Amino acid sequence: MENASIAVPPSGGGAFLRTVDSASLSHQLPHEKLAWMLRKMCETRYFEEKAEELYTRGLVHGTMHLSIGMEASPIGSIGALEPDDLIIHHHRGHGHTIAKGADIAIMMGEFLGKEPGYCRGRGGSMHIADMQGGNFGATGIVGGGIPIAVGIGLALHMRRSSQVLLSFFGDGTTNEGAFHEALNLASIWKLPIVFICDNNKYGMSMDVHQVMNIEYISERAASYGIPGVSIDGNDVLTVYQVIGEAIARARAGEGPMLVENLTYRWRGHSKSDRNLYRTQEEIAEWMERCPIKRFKQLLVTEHIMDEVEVEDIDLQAKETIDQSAEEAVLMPEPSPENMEDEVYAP
Amino acid sequence: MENASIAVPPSGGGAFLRTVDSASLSHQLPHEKLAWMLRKMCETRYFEEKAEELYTRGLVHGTMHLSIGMEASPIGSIGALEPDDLIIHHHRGHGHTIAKGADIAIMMGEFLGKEPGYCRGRGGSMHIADMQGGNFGATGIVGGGIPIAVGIGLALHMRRSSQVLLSFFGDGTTNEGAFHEALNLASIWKLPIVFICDNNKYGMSMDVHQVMNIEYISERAASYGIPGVSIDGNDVLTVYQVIGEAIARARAGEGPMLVENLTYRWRGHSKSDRNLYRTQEEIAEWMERCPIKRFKQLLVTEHIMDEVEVEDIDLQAKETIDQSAEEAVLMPEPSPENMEDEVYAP
Amino acid sequence: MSDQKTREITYLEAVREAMVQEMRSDPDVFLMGEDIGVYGGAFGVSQGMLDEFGPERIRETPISEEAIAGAATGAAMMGMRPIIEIMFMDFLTLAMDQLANQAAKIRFMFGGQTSVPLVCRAPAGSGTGAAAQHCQSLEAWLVHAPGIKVVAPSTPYDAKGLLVTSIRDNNPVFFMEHKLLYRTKGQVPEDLYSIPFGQAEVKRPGRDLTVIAYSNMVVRALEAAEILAVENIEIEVVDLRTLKPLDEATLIASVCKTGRVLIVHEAPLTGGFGGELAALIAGGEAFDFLDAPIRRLAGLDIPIPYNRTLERATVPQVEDIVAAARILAKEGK
Amino acid sequence: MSDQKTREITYLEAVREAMVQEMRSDPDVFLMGEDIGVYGGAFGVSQGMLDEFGPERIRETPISEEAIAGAATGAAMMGMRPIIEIMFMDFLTLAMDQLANQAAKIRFMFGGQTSVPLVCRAPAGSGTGAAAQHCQSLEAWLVHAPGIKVVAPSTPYDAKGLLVTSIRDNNPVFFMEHKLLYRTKGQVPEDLYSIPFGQAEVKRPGRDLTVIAYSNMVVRALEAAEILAVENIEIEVVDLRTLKPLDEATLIASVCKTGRVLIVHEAPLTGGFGGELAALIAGGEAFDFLDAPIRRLAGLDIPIPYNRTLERATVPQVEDIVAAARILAKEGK
Ligand SMILES: Cc1ncc(C[n+]2csc(CCOP(=O)(O)OP(=O)(O)O)c2C)c(N)n1
Ligand SMILES: Cc1ncc(C[n+]2csc(CCOP(=O)(O)OP(=O)(O)O)c2C)c(N)n1
Ligand SMILES: [Mg+2]
Ligand SMILES: [Mg+2]
Repeated sequence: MENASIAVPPSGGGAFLRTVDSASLSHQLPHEKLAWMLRKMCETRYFEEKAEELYTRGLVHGTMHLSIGMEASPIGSIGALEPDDLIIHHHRGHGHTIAKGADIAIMMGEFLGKEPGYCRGRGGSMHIADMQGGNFGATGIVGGGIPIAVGIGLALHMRRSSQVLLSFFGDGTTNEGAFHEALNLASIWKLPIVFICDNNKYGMSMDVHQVMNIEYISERAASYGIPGVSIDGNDVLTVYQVIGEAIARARAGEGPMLVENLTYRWRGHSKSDRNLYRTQEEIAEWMERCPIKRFKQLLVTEHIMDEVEVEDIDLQAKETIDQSAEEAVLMPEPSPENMEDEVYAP
Repeated sequence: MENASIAVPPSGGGAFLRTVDSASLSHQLPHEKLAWMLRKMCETRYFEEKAEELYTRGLVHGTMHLSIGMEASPIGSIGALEPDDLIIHHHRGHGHTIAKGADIAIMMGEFLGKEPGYCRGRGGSMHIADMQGGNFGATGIVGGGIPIAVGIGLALHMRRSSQVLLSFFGDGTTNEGAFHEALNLASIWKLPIVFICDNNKYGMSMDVHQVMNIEYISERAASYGIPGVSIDGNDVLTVYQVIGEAIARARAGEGPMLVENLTYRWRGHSKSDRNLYRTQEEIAEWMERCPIKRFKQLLVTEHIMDEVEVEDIDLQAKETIDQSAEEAVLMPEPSPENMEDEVYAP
Repeated sequence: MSDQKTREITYLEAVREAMVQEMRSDPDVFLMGEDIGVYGGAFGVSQGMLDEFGPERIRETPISEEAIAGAATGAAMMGMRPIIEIMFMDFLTLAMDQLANQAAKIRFMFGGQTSVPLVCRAPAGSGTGAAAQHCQSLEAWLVHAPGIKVVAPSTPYDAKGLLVTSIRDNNPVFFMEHKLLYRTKGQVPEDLYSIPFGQAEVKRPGRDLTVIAYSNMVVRALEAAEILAVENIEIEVVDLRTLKPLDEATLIASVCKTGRVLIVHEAPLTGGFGGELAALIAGGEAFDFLDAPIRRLAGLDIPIPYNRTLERATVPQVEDIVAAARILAKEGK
Repeated sequence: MSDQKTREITYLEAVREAMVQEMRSDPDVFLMGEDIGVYGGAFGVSQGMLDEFGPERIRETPISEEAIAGAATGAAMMGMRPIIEIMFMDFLTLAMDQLANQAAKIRFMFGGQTSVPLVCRAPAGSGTGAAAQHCQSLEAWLVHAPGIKVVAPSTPYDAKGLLVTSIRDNNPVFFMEHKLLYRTKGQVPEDLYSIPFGQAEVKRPGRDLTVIAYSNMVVRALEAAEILAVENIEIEVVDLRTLKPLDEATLIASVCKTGRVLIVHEAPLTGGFGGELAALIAGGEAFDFLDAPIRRLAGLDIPIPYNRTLERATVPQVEDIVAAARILAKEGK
């Protein structure tokens, strides 16, 4: 099938980089799909800006990891799924959760540690899961979710399901043993999983090229005999297209694939980050490549939407977030009674 | 430098396989080197046959892993080292220990759990180390020695030593996370280590191609940006030559490399193995490729030695083993007094 | 307990039978691990299972303990009931993130949205000359990982019944099998039956002191009891069977009755599960009934040595239990 | 103890100072871990060290805990003295093979041919809203791994002196740093000094009952002592400082003196180090001096929840210690 071509890196430099003509793709997709992508990207952005604000106002006890600037990867990827497909992700997972259809007030409630939150305030930002929505949640252990992904994929496979799982993780994560063991297992069992590396150029502070001797993380796919490809992770339609192909491949029973979405995080790793490991210029440069701005421009340039429609979607997203935050702030706190009874399932 | 060519797999099939003209190489090497290799291979073979015999006679309490049929890999590899270079190996490590110059009686003593044994009877077959001889020993945890190798290499590097370390492990081991993490680390730090995979076609019972989707394990080197190559691991001179090049590379500060020595174990994984996972034909076929027989033939065909000299070396090896075993059987048992005082260094 | 036909089988066969019968009746149950197919597992526990269930459900893996445990966790979240075999308990060190940080915590951390019904089986213990990295008893780590249950049967009957319960339990269960128990024999019903968690069993009643044990140390305690009986010292042997949940009532009742307690385990003394047991006794109602200090007999605080004599000296033997019980029986305030 | 100039610094600074001064005096000492360079470590412990020592000795690593621990083990066998920082104690789960199966055992298993002088530092404990996978206190696992020493200082002074000893020790040492202690302050000598292992310290003498604690719980116990003193309950606070080796003599002496003991730790109760302590007391000479059952106050047997109120309710707070001590002071046979 056509997607197999992804596997073979063209000879010469930039071997693993795949490009997509997003302009023409934008004309092939339904309007509502494009609107959905824009809305989810904006919601993610506003969610995280709101999170920052609440944090600054002292309403948050705990840590958080913001993905501002990286929204195209989760939204483009999850946009390519069918509704009953599944995802599992990681500590920087707000975008994934929103894209998978989480109720944002409930999500915000979890962020604030409230009882009606997705995890009843037990999980917090780093562990939001929405099992009913097919979102197997975030792990705080770097790499810890990838072997779990294998198990989910295995269950799909054993039950002859047509569902597909997306497993998200970061660049730094690919140096964990868990990554290696899991991708190997998924490969030999031909599981319906797409492994998606959100490469935002840094672990916490370590430049990806400081911690590995290769140009693209997708090169590592070769160790498992699966296709690997790297793409512009700030272009939501490129992500949508390439992940879509990988999903089709997985659904057809051809096994997993590794896709590297090249992107960048604008904010520090977490709140304690003083950004000493990178330059302001670099940050500014990447802010120029803002995935939301780019997508808006594309939609307008290609006459898919006019500016009014675009800004309307943006505004609606902002309102959704503001409203959800208001709701969430008012939600009740959990009670510490009988917590020991919650640990084990009956 | 020339060795770098190892890194680049020639295009086409069998991409990672490198061959060596051992016949002509045999004329370039000193006679005593060749004699040493033959002697060490024979000693290894007889050591393990003796080990089996002692086991069968009920003199061994414990487990053992025999490398009969695989002798070319440790002997050829370690033969390419300078005396003060280092090795670290694994559960199937008798050949490595003998090649690194162990006193065979003391080694046999350890196998029998005797006080004068290398580990005072605490370690046994699976944990023989000879620290004074530059042999950092065997771990029983599959993959457990590879991260330790990184630390040894790191110390060499930090001390600007010219020593090199060989880190040995099996095919099945390369599916452990430890392999992945360690090779990546050794690569980014350019450590003076040669990683040697003794690929004997099986883990315990799992065929290497059942547990990974690639043809050669050396392909995995690409994930770490280091050279990888696969060779005929039953030809001691091929091993000697290629590992020698990798050692030179490492000593020159060019970093680690992964070499896969393709070989086969004749015996079961350990004593409980009923050999159900492979055919008698396969075993017979590989017995034809006996590394000792092949080397003897080469030496005679190339007129390096006559048959008398060859068989003399063989006989001496047998005598060494027989004598060592006799000594070892008579060695005193350790006493269980005060074992708790041995755990911590003063 | 089933009143069906029973026959004598080994502990190993009992473990296998529980898996086989559960796999027959529940298609979600499957076994995963290294060399469990044609090889039948390192100790032969799964021998023959590949023939009946095929490679889908007797799922062999590469040597990747972390991924095995993770795969079980993910499959369990999907409603499957994976059993994983970790070849030696020592290799749990490689799977602890998945077991203790993921499987154990996911339910609570996700606010009860899901559960993780997996069983992790592993052979533990010394006595086979396998040395420091193949002989450990790490149950204390698992007991200290909230979210995991820990089971350690000592007889074929208990092994079958408790493994069935483990498989049906909706939580991660660690099922500890002692290597030396594999060949021990006992009467086991042919039919499926289950033994509830949290029920210790008094394997031998006695008057003079209580020995609390589990796994292989129960066997040794019962042998010691025979010897001591000749000397007119009657020890009561309480087999915990499940360490978590723990049947405090039974052990406290026994201690209250005898007034003396000897806790026995193979794992190293320091930080072992015996500490927890001693603390429970010393902190509860039994305290007032104690006629002598609480005694522990456990493995030395050393790695297990290879040499047979050293290995034997490292963990409690029958004669050590006899000796400790003799002294304790005479001790008193 | 040094009688040189002292000044008030934080616990975090004390940890850093010990490393810096040892690195200045011993070229074999180096620090290895994730984000310890320009970032200064997740908690800022190594801030500025890169400037002084450069990237060779402030050696940043990929996110590879198993390899970090292994690299330290190998380097230590070569005679280096690596210190590794594991970013959160929870991530020890990924390094346990290297720590417990390799580093801890190699000396014994190789018959004394080598030793493994490494230090593994890690921040432990809850109180920062970091939830289930970033808040654990896993010292009980390490205490149960023969070959490892375990250190858990509660003050800046102890932190510096014990870290120096840890670095100079010829064995693998786990050095536990509680996140909430990092910003606490205390008088610390400028010069290098060391505190021997195995010496508990009575941080506050008292008549009515003994509280045994370590790490952050010492701070809470001392606060509780102030409150209780007002009610004329005088508690003696014994700070273990090192869990392995353990200063049994000091704690037994204190228990014999007061006749009542409350053991406090943050880790979950079941299988925690408190069990070991209780067992030692209940099995030794102090048994006869006990006027009340041995009490433990510890974390709930649950993963640490995110929400602040729940998190607080999960581990012992000052008021919990006060309440437990109040009851215990009146309990008695
Ligand atoms: C096992 C483990 N090691 C270290 C950490 C601390 N940590 C949290 S996120 C992070 C960086 C992860 O980098 P990457 O995979 O690139 O994801 P990103 O944060 O950039 O999204 C680190 C080191 C952790 N949570 N878990
Ligand atoms: C972590 C771990 N997992 C499993 C085992 C059990 N085991 C011992 S050797 C072995 C096979 C290893 O295969 P390979 O790496 O190819 O080496 P070989 O035995 O073939 O020399 C296995 C599974 C172990 N010792 N350690
Ligand atoms: Mg990143
Ligand atoms: Mg092999």
